[in-house]
Amino acid sequence: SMSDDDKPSSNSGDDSSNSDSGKAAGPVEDLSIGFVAVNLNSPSINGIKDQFVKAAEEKGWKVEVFDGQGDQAATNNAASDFISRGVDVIVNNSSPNAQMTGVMKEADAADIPFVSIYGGFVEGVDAEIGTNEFINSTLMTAEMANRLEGKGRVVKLNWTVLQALRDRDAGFKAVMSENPDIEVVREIEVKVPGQVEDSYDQLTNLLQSDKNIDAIWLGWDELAPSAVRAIEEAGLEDKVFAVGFDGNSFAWDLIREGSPYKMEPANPFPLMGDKAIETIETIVGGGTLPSKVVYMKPCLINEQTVPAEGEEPDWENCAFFPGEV
Amino acid sequence: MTTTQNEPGRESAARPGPLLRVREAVKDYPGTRALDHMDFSLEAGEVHALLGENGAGKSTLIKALAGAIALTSGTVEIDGSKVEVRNPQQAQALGISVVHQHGNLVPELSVAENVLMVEGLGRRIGVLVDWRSAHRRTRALLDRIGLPDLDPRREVSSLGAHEQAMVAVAKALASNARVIILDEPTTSLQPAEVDTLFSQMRRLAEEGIGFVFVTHRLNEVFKVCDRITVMRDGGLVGTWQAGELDHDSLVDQLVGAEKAIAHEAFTATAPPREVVLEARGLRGDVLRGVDLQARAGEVVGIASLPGEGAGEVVESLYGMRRVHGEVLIEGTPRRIRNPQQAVAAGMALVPRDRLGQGLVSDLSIRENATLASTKSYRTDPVLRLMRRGRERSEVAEVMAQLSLKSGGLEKEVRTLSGGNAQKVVIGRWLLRQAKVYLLDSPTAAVDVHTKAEIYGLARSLADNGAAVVFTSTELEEFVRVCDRVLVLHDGAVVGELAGDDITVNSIMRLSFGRKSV
Amino acid sequence: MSSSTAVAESPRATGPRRETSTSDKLIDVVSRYGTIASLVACVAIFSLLKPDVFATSQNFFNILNQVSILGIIALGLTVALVQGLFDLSLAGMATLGGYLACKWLAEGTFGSPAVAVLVVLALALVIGAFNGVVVAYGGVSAFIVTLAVGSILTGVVLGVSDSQTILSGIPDGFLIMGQGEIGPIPMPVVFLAIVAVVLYVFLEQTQLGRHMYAIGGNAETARLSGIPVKRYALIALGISAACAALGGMIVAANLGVGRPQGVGDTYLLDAFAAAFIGASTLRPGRFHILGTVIGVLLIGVINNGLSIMGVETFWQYAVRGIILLLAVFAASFLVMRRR
Amino acid sequence: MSSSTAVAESPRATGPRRETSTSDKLIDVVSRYGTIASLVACVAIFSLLKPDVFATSQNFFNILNQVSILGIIALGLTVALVQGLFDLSLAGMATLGGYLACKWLAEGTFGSPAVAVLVVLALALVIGAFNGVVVAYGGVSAFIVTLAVGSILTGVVLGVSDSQTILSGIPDGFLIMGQGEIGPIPMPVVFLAIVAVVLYVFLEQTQLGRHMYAIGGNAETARLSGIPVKRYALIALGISAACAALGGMIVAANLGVGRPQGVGDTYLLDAFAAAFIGASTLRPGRFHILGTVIGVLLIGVINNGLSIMGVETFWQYAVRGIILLLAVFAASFLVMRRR
Ligand SMILES: Nc1ncnc2c1ncn2[C@@H]1O[C@H](COP(=O)(O)OP(=O)(O)OP(=O)(O)O)[C@@H](O)[C@H]1O
Ligand SMILES: Nc1ncnc2c1ncn2[C@@H]1O[C@H](COP(=O)(O)OP(=O)(O)OP(=O)(O)O)[C@@H](O)[C@H]1O
Ligand SMILES: [Mg+2]
Ligand SMILES: [Mg+2]
Repeated sequence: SMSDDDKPSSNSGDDSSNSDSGKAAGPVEDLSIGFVAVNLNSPSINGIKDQFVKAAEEKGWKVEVFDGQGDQAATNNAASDFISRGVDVIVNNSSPNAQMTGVMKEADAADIPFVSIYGGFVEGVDAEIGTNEFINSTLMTAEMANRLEGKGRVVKLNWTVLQALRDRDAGFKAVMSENPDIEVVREIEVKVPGQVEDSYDQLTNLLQSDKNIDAIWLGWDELAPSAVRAIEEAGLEDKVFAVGFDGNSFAWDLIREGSPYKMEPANPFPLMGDKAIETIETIVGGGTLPSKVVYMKPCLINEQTVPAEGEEPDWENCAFFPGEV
Repeated sequence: MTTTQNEPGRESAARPGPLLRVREAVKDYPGTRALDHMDFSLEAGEVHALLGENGAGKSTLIKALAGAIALTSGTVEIDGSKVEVRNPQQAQALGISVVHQHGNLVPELSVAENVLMVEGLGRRIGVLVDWRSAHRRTRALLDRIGLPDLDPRREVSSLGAHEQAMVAVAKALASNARVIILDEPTTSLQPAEVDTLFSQMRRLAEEGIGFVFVTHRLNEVFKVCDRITVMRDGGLVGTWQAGELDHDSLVDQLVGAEKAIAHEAFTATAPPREVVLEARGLRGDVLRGVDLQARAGEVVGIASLPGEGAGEVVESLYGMRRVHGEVLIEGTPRRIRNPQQAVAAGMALVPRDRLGQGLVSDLSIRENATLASTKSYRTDPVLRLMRRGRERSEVAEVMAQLSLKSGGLEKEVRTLSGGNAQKVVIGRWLLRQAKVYLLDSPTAAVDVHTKAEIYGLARSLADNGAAVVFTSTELEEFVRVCDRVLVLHDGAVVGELAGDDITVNSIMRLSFGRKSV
Repeated sequence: MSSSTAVAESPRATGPRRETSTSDKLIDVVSRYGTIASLVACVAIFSLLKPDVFATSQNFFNILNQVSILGIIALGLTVALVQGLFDLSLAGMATLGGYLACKWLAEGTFGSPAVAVLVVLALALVIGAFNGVVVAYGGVSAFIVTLAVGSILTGVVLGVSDSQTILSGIPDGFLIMGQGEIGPIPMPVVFLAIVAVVLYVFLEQTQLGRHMYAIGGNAETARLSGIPVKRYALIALGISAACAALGGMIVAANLGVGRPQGVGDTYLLDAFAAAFIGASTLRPGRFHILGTVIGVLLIGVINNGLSIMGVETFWQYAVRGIILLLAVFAASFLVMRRR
Repeated sequence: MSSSTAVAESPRATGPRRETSTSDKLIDVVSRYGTIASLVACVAIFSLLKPDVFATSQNFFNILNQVSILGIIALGLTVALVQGLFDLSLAGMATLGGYLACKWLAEGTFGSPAVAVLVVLALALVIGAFNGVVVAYGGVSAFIVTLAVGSILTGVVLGVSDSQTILSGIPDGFLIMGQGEIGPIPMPVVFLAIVAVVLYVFLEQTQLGRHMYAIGGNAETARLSGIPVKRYALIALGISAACAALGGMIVAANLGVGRPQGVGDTYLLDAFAAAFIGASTLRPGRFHILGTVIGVLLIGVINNGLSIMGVETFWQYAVRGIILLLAVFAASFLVMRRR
């Protein structure tokens, strides 16, 4: 209740300045942190964990990590367990917060702050460090529309079961509704698990019957290699391009190679761990956050901005969107 | 490993030793000693009967010789020198070939593949199977055992039980064995097939092959065997030249001094009562209009050549086979389209294929015995909890009545010998108190003593008011047990025999379709 | 019965049948209790390594809580496996169950959570029985039937939900199923205990259970003994489906959301693993409730222990596989030796 | 296992003129060809609905291409299933195979793609044989062994890769395995054809293959006949693993990425489905190569057809399940009737 600004959509997406704009707090020592992740197999989620653990241990904090290996119920139970063992802070790494409301209640009752990283804001979290996927998608989709010069035929592939992907979907729809000359030929809900193969098969089948496609919009960049391959196989690499989201390095490889996968906003996952530490310090130290939602600014990765192989973008200074700065 | 004792052998010491010799064989199973210092020897060129009651240890000895199980202790010698038979491959390398009591064939494979399983199918172009030569060799072997018309390409599962038995024999003959061991090969064979088998055995024995032959049909022993070894309780009773014993003295050796076998017939002493089972116009893919009646107090035999009706009548009555016609139990027409309805109508089946159809080998004796009457042991129709105490005491009672030999009623049925397993099946229906008993070759693989018990049982079932339908592959049994015999030929009743008219000869003639007896 | 596809896989592996003349009793004990010994060993090792965290009564309930959903699903599956029926529809069934309960309660279709739960369970029984009908009367192998039905269920729940997770409007009366406690015991554990006891009594002490084991052992013998064999496929797959749906509802109640995707898949292979581990325990070669409970606990202890130790994820997979292998090996190796 | 059937069936050889009724013959034909008929029906329906897209030679190769990886994995699995061995490690094996080939080639560990492929295949054979050793000599059920080994492999590849996908540095010589063409025929289809032919000949025309069927039919009989039964578990699971690894490499070559997770899982259940569908075809009750090919095609045609029709995803799941059910039902229902 330190902030009156609880609605993620009302945030403009760039309020994660490098300096802490909230009321400063003194240094905090000897914290014990229960850190839960639903699945650490994902490199970005694992990267957040590594960052967080490293930064926390530098501060002398004790972090216990739990990996649910895909089992949300087990993850929640582990969090509850941390709470009853009396850790000082619970950190949720990338599980949908909406599925952890029970844990939040317990944390609240035990007066333990619940901080989440990339979990999507819901009532009950004390701080959410994330990105505004709706805004990201709006900007990204608008950029795609620019590239199409306002007209063309587009295919969308997404999996709307996940909240972040739903937000991106909403961004896509919002932009499309303003571009009447862009036709959404087909909205494909990919099958998960098996998304990589399914997206490849579905796109191949589609491009086989309809060569007159201009762009492919992907809900996340894991599908990028499939899309590229399907486009190339249909012989449309000079005509069709694809866009996506997230910031996996293999997607940057594709962009760098000049493949039909052209651009994506990359979320600054490596910064989120540090940001979470900072936020925890503020909360535990009795400071106030300007907002319970700390949105991190992504970087636009395209042929011009793509970092060299093995390197990271300049998260602090990159431009998100050419027209933005 | 026990040290080989220097016992005075019956064999002359001049030769290196007998073809095969087992000394001091011991085999322990948890709770059972299946072989107890058993000695046995086999000469080249002889047919040697290995006899004993159910559970005496015959199959166990054979399995040890086949490398299927390992002896706890004891030695095996071939030509006087000690050998190891640790697995079937070693047994084969030593020239030992076995027809086991069960499971000699893979039903999913063709006749040729089964027959040549040990020897190999033969190859061409390096790796590919040479089917043509495989089929040729199989055909030659089938020829020898009197199945010249059997197509080697046919799947074994499509064969009748007797054909399967012969194929198993062909498989044993296929290898270049010096010792051929046949564990109850004749159980499901017809007399003519038994004769073919015997002539082959004699022929090969003359070539110097030694045969070990296990059977419960004592007449076969005197037909084909040179020597006889009798086992009891896992140990040796004695070995004789065939001529030294006659039927009665052999039986005495088999069952021991204390038990006496009744030689009387088991036919009815009182006239039959009301009709319990009536079938009218049974008609199906084999049966061509069979009528049948069985009265309380009566044992009715049904005889035919295999596949010509006897087994099919039993299966039809029990709802295992789709037929047209009417079945009445105690005068009431019953719709019997499946075994469940048959059981509900008061019928009981003792099937020919004991392991495949009669028992659940992984369940205990108790659970097998009460399988058809679980209803009478449950507490109520809703919770249906089983009253184990009552189960235990009633099963114990029935099994005592059947003098079952087992390591306890909670032991898995799998550990029982053939005859004892059969008693469990019969016990199941005693517990159910069925009205009509369909005994389909109930004495197959059963020892002479138990056979008599089963005859007695069939009789007492009838005396207690049940109707008993009986089939067998041993025609003498009809003579001993049945009050009436229906003989079928090509799916139709060709004659009915009663009383003194029931003879092996008359049954045989009728079943070959010769109406005039 | 279903000669159509004889599922040759049985928990009793066809292996060597040799006898060593060592003490039969000892071997018997080791083979029966090998899996349990492994479980005890795991507990001991983790307790030594992390005494303050692992070996606490709280962590005890925590482990139970973590395995309870897997346990409920695996126990239901055990009933199907007793009859040799593989049930792959339980993943879809769990997802459907959890989702529907949330949907109906959020939309007010049913006022009372208890009613909603019962309706979902009834629906699951019907779907499971449908599986059974196709298996028994259609003669299709359970493997493929339940795979197909699982695919249908997955499609149905995605269609019904429009891929939307239900986040709000789920009454507390329902959430209590997953989040409540009775004394120190979390509700999911209570459900697990109830399911375990009920199914134990069912399989071991009732006529129906007896018949199921008979059918699993030799369906033809059971049929010829007058048991209505086909009907039992309906019962077994019905029970399996109902347990899966119950598990799915407890997940939903635990998380407080109705997810339209992926709920059950998490548990599918582990449920089979638990049942197969169980079949190497106490009564080698037979699927049974107590064994499955031990299998579930073994999996739960391994998962909990490894994650408490903070072992890297990839190590968790690897070590988990190794422990499983050792545990079952300990049990089975000696069983094989005995024969 | 099914000696029970043998007795109930009437012997045809000895009985005099017992003509098979025409209805019996018809049922026989329908049950054998039911699945094939369903496949033909699917093709016909999709061709009618989308003649310009579905019924083209391009789409024909497209379907083959799309099923080829599933096909290769399912064919290897078929060999294991012939012996009654469930191989669940193939998911992890496929992932590992694809990943390692990419890694070694990208890092230049092996200069030649052919060498890398062969090394991966050899490694897969070893791992599969290890599965076999534990199954045969340890007496553990294949289900649980391969599940555990699958978990280990999953962990290993995650550890080796640090969860990072490999995209660059993979040589074209390797990519050709997935992207090349011979004439109009895509390379994956060529691999599928080779694997199918080789395994067909292996199972049907060699002594080893026939022994495998003997072991699958009755392992004890096979053992008593002197077949070294245990060794065959190594061979079967080795082949299954090698095919999975080959499939995984073709996936990697096809998309040009070495993914450290989820590659094989996509195919696991479908591979089983294909093999089980196959076991209801032509030779009901047996797993065999031709049947699996038909199963794979059926799955491929359904997936392709539904996707070409632009059917909603949730409908794709549901309709796919229904078609599978109908296809297998058509085959099996009549088999049951006959008995
Ligand atoms: N696997 C086993 N486990 C425990 N006991 C066994 C096992 N196999 C056999 N037995 C026991 O060993 C004894 C000998 O059995 P065996 O099969 O050798 O008898 P048999 O003489 O062949 O009898 P039959 O004439 O009935 O075939 C029996 O008491 C039997 O119960
Ligand atoms: N132990 C028994 N002895 C004699 N008759 C029995 C016995 N058990 C059952 N019956 C009779 O057989 C018929 C059918 O029995 P069955 O075992 O099929 O019953 P069920 O189907 O188990 O019973 P329910 O329909 O109550 O579940 C009934 O008429 C019953 O009375
Ligand atoms: Mg015997
Ligand atoms: Mg009833």
